[in-house]
Amino acid sequence: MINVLYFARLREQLDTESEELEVHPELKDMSRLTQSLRQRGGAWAEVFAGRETVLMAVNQEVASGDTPIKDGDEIAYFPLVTGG
Amino acid sequence: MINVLYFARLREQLDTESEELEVHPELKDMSRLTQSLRQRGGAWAEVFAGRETVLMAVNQEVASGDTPIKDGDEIAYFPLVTGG
Amino acid sequence: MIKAISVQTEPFDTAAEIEKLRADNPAIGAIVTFLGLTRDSNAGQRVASMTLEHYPGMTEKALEKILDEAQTRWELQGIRVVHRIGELKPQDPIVLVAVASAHRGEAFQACEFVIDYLKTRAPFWKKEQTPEGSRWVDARQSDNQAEQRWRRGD
Amino acid sequence: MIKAISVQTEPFDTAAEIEKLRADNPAIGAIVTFLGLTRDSNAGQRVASMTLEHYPGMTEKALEKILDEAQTRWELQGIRVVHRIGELKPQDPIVLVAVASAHRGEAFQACEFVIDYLKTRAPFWKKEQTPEGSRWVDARQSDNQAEQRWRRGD
Repeated sequence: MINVLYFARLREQLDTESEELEVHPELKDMSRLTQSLRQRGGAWAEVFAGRETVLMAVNQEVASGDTPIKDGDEIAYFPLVTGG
Repeated sequence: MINVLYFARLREQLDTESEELEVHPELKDMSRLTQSLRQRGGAWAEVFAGRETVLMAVNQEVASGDTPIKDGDEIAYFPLVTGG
Repeated sequence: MIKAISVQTEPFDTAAEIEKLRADNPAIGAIVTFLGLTRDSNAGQRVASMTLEHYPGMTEKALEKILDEAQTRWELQGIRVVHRIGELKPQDPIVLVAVASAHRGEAFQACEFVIDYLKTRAPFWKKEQTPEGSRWVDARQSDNQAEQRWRRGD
Repeated sequence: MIKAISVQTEPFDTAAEIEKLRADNPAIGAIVTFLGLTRDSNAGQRVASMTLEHYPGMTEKALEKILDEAQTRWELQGIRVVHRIGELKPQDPIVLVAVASAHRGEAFQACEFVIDYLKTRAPFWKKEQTPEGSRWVDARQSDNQAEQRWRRGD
């Protein structure tokens, strides 16, 4: 299982704070996971359409499309940061 | 009369904190005044020999050799500043 | 070098943070602090209040990395970062970055570096409450440019 | 813009100075402060204490000019400068420069500008007491270079 977290605007748009997902062999990296989320359609298709920057983290480190995913990982999706 | 002030290292070297001087026609600008001080000899010749930077002010504004002197002026000589 | 990071809902005490940084270290000649405050308007609209969300765990890691990077770039005696989360009103302090070093040049540069990186790399998000409803604050192009000044060949 | 200059023998209260700068101004988004402290060594020698002399009257005028120049260069909400004179011990605060503005870039630049100019243009002189007697501190070439960064075509 992997735990997927959504923050800020994304959390509201997807109406989801977190979810647990099974690790399939097809979800071997972040770009595959993002693709599968986009395929859910509706708000998911919209958020992951690539119009707005969506940042990703794996185990609390910034990740990119080719960052691999393994069982037990904590994944996060979030918009550009605006703190400080 | 003009009031001449000496600060910091200069004050100690010249053993003078301030003095009042008559305004002569010959002391028309700061370079003339400096020259006359140097001609006193001893520590005065040393301080105003030009080996170390001596800054000058007329009426509390930074001055240069050609800054004119008039009756009632407050003149100051001091080393490079080291505050902050 | 002493590093301290705090992410908290409670207000912080700027003077106390500076004191902790100075504490008993006579090698410190300069302390530069950046204090970020909530303004009452943004992008031309009145802001009544603001809510700050963050990613617990990742925030601390991201800040730690930024401080480590500052430490490799400059000779520093200490850095303290405090960032508030939750609801904030105009004039409330949001963030404090305090940097101590022997000389001022390093302290100024490291302090500005830390806040520039924090603004673009630490997972905090602001939501503003305005008379026309609430809105998520957009990332600023100027913050991106500020960060890029510090980029090296890597 | 609010300007405040103080040259004093008494210690100052950094937090109180920041409070006075913030006071009731919700347009302020950034406050950058520089705090200069007495170190216990200089140029490789132990410093037991330090005496700060200045030129009363000219000091205030020189600081006023520096603040005016900062105000013409950046959009600021306020600047406060406090400089101590008399005898100081290691770890004692010597000088505080606090600058407020809407955004951080201006506040950082103006704060560094003010301290760089103060170091080369305000008539203060330091005399250090060391185990080998007292000595007047020499002006630093690095302070001169720091000042020159800000020079314009004029």
